[in-house]
Amino acid sequence: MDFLVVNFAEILFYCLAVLTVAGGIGVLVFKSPVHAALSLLFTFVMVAALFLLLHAELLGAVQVLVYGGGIMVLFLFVIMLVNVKTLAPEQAFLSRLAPLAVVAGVLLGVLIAFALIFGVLVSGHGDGTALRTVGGAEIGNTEAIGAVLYTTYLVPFEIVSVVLLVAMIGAIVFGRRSAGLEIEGGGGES
Amino acid sequence: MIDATHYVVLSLILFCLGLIGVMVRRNFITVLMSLELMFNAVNLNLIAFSFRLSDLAGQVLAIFVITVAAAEAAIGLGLIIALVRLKDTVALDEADVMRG
Amino acid sequence: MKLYDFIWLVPLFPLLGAVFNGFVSNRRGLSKTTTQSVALLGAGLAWIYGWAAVIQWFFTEDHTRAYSVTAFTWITGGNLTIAGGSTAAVDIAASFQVDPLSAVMVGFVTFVGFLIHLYSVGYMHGEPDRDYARYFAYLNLFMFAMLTLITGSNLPVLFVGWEGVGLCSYLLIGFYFEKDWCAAAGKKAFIVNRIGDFGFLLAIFFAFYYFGTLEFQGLFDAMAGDHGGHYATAATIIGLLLFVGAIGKSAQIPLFVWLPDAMAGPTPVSALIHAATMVTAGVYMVARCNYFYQMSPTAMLTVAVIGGVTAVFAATIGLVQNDIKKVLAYSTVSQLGYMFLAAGVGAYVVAIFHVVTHAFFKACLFLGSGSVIHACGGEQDMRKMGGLKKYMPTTYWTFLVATIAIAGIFPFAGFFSKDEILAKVFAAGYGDLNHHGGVYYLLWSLAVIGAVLTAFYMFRLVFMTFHGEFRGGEEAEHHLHESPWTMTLPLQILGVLSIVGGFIGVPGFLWGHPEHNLIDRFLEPVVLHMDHGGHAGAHPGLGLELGLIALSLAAAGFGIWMAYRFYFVDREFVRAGKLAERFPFAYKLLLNKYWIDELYAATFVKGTVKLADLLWEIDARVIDGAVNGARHVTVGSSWLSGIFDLRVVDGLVNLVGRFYDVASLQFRRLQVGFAQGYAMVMVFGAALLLGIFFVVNL
Amino acid sequence: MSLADFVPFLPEIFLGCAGFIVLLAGIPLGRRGSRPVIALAVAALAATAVLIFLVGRPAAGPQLILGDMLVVDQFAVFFKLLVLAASALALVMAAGYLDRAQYSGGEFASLILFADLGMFIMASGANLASLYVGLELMALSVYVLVGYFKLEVKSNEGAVKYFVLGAASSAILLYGISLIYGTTGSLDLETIRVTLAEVPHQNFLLLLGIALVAFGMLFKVAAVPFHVWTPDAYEGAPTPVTAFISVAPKAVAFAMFLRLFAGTFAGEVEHWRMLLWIASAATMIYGNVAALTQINVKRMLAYSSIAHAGYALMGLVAGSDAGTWAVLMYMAVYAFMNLGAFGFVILLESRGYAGERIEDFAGLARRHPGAAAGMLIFMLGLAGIPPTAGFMGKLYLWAATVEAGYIWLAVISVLMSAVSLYYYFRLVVQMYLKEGDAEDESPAEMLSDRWAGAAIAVCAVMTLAIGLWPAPLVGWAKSGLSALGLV
Repeated sequence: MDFLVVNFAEILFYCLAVLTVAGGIGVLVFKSPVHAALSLLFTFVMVAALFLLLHAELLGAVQVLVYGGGIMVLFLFVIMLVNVKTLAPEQAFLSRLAPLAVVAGVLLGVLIAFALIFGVLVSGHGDGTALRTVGGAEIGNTEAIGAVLYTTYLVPFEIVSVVLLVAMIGAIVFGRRSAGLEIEGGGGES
Repeated sequence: MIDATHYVVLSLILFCLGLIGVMVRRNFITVLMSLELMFNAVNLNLIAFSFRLSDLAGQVLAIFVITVAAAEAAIGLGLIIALVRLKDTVALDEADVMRG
Repeated sequence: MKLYDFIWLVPLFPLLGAVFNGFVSNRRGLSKTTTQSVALLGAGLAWIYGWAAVIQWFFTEDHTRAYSVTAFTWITGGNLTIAGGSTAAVDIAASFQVDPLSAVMVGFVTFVGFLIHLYSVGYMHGEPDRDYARYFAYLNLFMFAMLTLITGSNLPVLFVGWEGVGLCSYLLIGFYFEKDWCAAAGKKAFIVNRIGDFGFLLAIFFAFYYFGTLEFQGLFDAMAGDHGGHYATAATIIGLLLFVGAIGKSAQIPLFVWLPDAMAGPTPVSALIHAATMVTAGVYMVARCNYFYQMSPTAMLTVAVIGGVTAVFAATIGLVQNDIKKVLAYSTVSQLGYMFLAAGVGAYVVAIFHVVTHAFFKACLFLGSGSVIHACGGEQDMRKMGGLKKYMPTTYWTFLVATIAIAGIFPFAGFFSKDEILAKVFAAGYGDLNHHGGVYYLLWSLAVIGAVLTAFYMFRLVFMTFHGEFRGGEEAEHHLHESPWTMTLPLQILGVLSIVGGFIGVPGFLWGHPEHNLIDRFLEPVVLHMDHGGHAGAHPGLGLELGLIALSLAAAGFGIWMAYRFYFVDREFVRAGKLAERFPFAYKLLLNKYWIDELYAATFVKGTVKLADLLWEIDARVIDGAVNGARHVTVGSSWLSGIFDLRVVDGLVNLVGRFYDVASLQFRRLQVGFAQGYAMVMVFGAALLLGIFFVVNL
Repeated sequence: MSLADFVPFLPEIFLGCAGFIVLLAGIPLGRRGSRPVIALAVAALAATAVLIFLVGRPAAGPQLILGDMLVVDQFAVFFKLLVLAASALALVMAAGYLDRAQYSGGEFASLILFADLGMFIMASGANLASLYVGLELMALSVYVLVGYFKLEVKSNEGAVKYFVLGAASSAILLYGISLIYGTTGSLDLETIRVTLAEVPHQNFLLLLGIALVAFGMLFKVAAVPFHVWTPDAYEGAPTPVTAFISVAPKAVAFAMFLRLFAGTFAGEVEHWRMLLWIASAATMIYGNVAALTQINVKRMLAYSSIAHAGYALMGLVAGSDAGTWAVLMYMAVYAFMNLGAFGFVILLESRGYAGERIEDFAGLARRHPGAAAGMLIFMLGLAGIPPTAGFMGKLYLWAATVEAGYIWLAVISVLMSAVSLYYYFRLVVQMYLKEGDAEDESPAEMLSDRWAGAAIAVCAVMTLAIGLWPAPLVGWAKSGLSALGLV
C-alpha cells in the first residue's frame, strides 16, 4: 500500500492520461456522432481532473461547466436538430483520404515528438501556492485569477466578450430563416 | 514526481488525435469535436507550464482559449445548420463545388 | 529662359493629348475634328518644343556633360549596402536630360512621330468616332512613353518608358479585333517581351549593387574613372543582361518572333512603333549604356554576333514573303541587326546614325505600303498587286526613293549609314578588336551578303507592287486611287529625308577632313573611350576604304540586278516558279511555310506551261550558273531560317507556355475541393517544412 | 493601470461601441436598403481615424499601455489606418451589392467593424494573449462574413472550408504559443525577446514553437502550403467580402508576423529564415503558376493574392529594416490595387448574375472605356509595371532582398512576376482585344453604382499616385520602424 500512497500522484496521472487518450480515440472511431459526443464529454472530464492535479481549480471547474455543460449540450442539440438520418451510424463515416490523413497526422506528431525529446522546457519548481496567492496572501486560485484577469488581462478579456458577441451574431445570421430569400440550387427542408 | 514533460507528451497525443480527427471524419459535427480536442490539448500544455512556472498567465490564456473555443463551436454549429438547409447533409466532403 | 530646363514638357504634351482623347473624347464620342486637333497638337507641341529646346541647348551648353533636370523625387528608400561594403542612398529622381544622344533622338522621334500622326488622320478616317479617339489616345500615349524613354536620365525612368512603349504596342497591335490571331500573337508578344524585361530589371539591380547609382552620368563617370578594370565583371554581367532586354524589344534572335505578327496593327502603327521608334529603343539603350560594353569584350562580341546573324537571317526570310508588310517587318528585323552589329564593334555613333536614317526610309516604306493597302482595299498580298505605278505616282516615287535608300545606293541616306557600318566592322577585323579579329571578319562578310539580300528583296517588293500589270482583278482596279494629301505629304517629306538625311554623316576622312562627319563628332562625348587591345588605332588606308565602298555598292547593285531579272524582266515570275520546281524538297517546305510557289504554280505557271518550259530550257543552259547558284543558296538558307523560325523558336515559346499550363493544372490538382483534403495538404506541408527546418537547424 | 492608460485605447473602445450601435441601428434602418446603415458605419470608421489622430498616436516613442497588453506606436497606427481605409472602401463597394442580393446591411457592417477591432488588437498587441484574442475576433467575424450569403451554396461552402481549416490552424498557432510559453516562461513579447537573447544553446522545443507560430501566421497571410483555403473562400464569399478579406486581414496578419518575427524572435532569425525563404519562394511560384489557367476572375485574383503574400514574405526573409518597411509599403500598395480590382468584379454583371468569368470582360474597352482603363491600371499595378504603385512596392522588396544577400529569392520573384503578367494580361486582352459575344447572349454590363464607382476611383487614383509619388508613403512606412525597436 505504501507504493500506492507514495506514488499516488503518478498513478492518478497515468490512469487519467490513459482514459483521456481512450476518450480521444473514441471521438475518432465511434460511428455515431452521439457516441462520439459522449466520448468527447468523457475526455473533457478527464482533462478537468488533470487540471485539478495541476492546481488549476478554477480551470477544472470551468472545463466541466463550459465544455461539459455548455458546448456539449450545444453539440447534442444540433445533432438532434439537423436530421434524424445523421443519427444513424453512417455507412462511410471516414473521409476518402483517411489512411493518408492518419499518416500525415502521425508524421507531424513524430516531428513534434522529436522536438520534445531534444527540447528543453523552462526551468521551474512547480509551486502551487503561487497560483493561489494575491498580493502576498494565499486566498485561492479563483481569486488569484480574478485579480489578474480584471487588471493585467483586462484588454483581452473585454475583447473576448466581443468575440462572444460576434459568435452570437454569427449563429443568428446562419440560423435565422429569412423571409423573402429563396434557396438557390434546391434541397433542404426549409 | 510527474513533471511537465509528461503532460506535454499527453497533450501531444491528444493534439494529434484531434488533428487526425479533423482530417478523417466525414461528419462536420465530429470534425468540430475533433477541433475541441485540439484546443483541449493546448490547454493542458498551458496549465502544465503554468504550474511548473508558478505563473498565472498560462491559466488566464487557457480561460480565453476555452471561451474562444466555445464561440467557435457556436459559429461552426451555425454553419452546420446552414449547410443542412442548403444541401441536406452534414458530410464535409460533399461541400466540394469549388475546386481546382 | 532656358527652354531645356523644362525638357520634361516634351513627353508631357502628348500625355495630355492622350488623357483628353482617352477620357473625354472617347467617352463622349467627340467629333473626329476635335480628336485629331488635340492629338496633332500634343504631338506637334512636343515636336516644336523639343526642337527649340534642343537647339537652344546646342548653342548654350557644354556638350560633353549631360544637362540633367529633376522634375521631382520619385523613389526614396534609405541606405542600402552595395558591393564593396559601402552604402548608397536609394534616391531616384524622375529626372530628364539633354545630351547629344537624347538631342538626336528627340529631334527625329518628335518629327517622325508628328508626321505619322498627320498620316493617321487620313488613314484612320474610316473608323467610328470612338475608335478614332481611342487610336489617337494610344498613339499619343506611345509618344509620351517613347519620349520619356529617350529623355530619361536614369535607368528606372528609361524603364518606365520601356514598359510604356511595350504596353502601347500591345494595345495598338490588337486595335483591330481579330479573335483567332490575338490569342496566339498576344501570348507570343507577352512571353517574349517579358523575358527581355526580366533581363533589364536584373541589370538595374546589378547596376545599383555595383555602382550605387542609376544615373547615366554617374555610371559613366564611375566607368570612366575605373582604370584598373575593377568593374570588368560587373560590366559584363550588366551589359549582357541589358542586352537581353534589348533583344526582346528590338526583335533580335531568338526573340524576334513577335515582330512579324505585330504587323496586324494599323499600318501607321507599324511605321511608327514597329519600325521607326520603339524597336530601336534597344539600340538606343545599348548606345546609352555603351560604357558597360566598352569595358567588356565578351558583351561586345555577343552584341555583334547576334546583330550580324540576325541581319542575314531575317533578310533570307524576307526573300520569299508575299505579304507586303511582312517583307518590311523582316527587313526591319534585319536592319536592327545591322545596328547591333555596329554597336558590337564599338561604333555606337554609327548605330544611332543608322537608327536615324532607318527611321526616315523605313517609316516612308511603311507609310507607302499603308498607302498601297489603302488603295487596294485592305489587300496586303503583293501577288494581287502590280502596276500601281500609274495609279499612285507619288506613293511610287517616294517608295522607290526609300527603297534605293535602304538598298544603300549613293548618295541616298541608307548608303552612308550602312556603308559606315560595314566599314567599321571591317575595321574591327582589320584592327583585331579585342583579339577577336577573325570573328569580326566573318561578321563583315555576313553583312555584305545581307546587303545583297536587302537590295534583292526590297526591289522584288517594288517590282511586284508597282510594275507589271495589275493582278487584283478589274473590280479592285476601279478603286485604285492616290491617297489624300495628309497621307502623301508625310511620304514626300520622308522621301526627301531619305535622300538627304545621310549627309549628316558623310565620312569626311575620305578627303582628309574627319571633322566633316557631323553626327560622329556631335555624338562623340557620349561614348566612353577605351583601349581595346589588338592594334586599336589601325585604320584601313584610304584606298581600302574606297574599295570597301565600291564593294558595298556592287553588292547592292548585284541584288537589284537579280531582282530585276526575276521580277521585272520576267513579268510572270515564271523563272522563280520553275526554280521552285527544280528543288522539290525546298519547294515542299516553302509550300507549307510561305505558299509562294504553290500559288505561282496555280495562278501564273499553269496557263503558260509551254512558254515556261521553253524559257526554263534556255535559262538553265544559257544563263550563267552564278545566278542559279546564288538563288539556290538563298532558297536553301531561307528554308533553314524558316525551319528555325517555325520549329525552334516557336517551339521554345510554345514549350514555355505548355510547361506553365501543365504545371498550373498539376498545381491546381492540389485543390481537391473538400476541406479535409485541404487539411491534409496543410499537414503534409507543415510536416515537410518542419522536417526541413529541423534538419537545417541540427 | 490608471484611467489615463485608457486614453490611447479610446479608438478601440469607440470602434467596439460603434459596432454595437450599427448592429442595433441596422434593424430600423435596414428597411430602406443597406445604404443608410453602411453610411453610418463608414462615418464611424472615419471618426475612429480622427480619434487615432487625436489620441491614438504615440506621444514620444512606443508606449505600453493597459498592463503591457498593447503598445501604441507608429507601426500600429500605420496598419490601423490602412485597415480603416480598406474597410471603408469595401463597405462602400458592398452597399449596392447587398441591395441587389437583398441581404441586410446591419449585421454585415457591424461584423466588419468588429473584425476591424480585432485587427486593431492584432496590430498593436504586445502580449501573446492579446494578439491571440484579437486574431480570433477577426477570424470569427470573417468566417461569418464569408458565409454571409447563406442561401448560396458557394458562400456557405467557402465559409465551411475556411472555418474548419482556420480553426485547425489557430489550434496549431496556439500549440506554438503554448510551447513558447513553456520554453521562455512568459507571454509578454518584450520579456520573451529578452529571454531569447540570453538563451545560449538552441532549443528544439522553442524552435518548434516558433515554427508552429509561423505556420499559424502563414495560414493567415495565405502562404503555401497553408494557402489551400484561399481560392475557395475568396471565390465563395460575397465579392465585397472577398475584397475586404484579401486586403485587411492579410495586412494585419503581416503586421503581427512582423511584430513577432522581426521583433520578438529577431534573435533567432538565423533559425527561422530558411523556413520563410522556402515558404516565400513556394508561395510565389505556386500562386502565380496556378493562376495561369483560371477562368474565374475571383479565383484568379485569389491565386494572385497568394502570390502577393509570397512577395511580401521576401521582406521578412530579408530580416532587415529595409525589408520591414518594404512590407509595410507593399501592404498599403497592394490594398488599393486589389480592392480596385475586386471593385470591378463587384460592378460587372452578366445576364443578371455576377460577372465572374474572364469572358465577361470581353470587349469591355469598347462599351465601357473608363472602366477598362481603370481595370488596366489595377492589372498593371498587380503585375508590377511602372509607373503604378505595384512597381514601387516590388522595387523596395527586391532592393531589401538583394541587399540582404538573397539574390535567388529576388530572381525567383522577378521571374514569377514576369509570369504573372501573363494572367493579368489575359484580362487586358479580353477587355481590349476581344469582342463580347453579341449574338447569342447579352454581354456583361457594368452596373452604374455611384458608391462603388467612387470607391474604385479612389483606389485607381491611389494606385497611380503612390506609383508616381511614393515618397510620403515611404516616409510614413519608415516611421513605423521605431516600433520594432521596442520589441
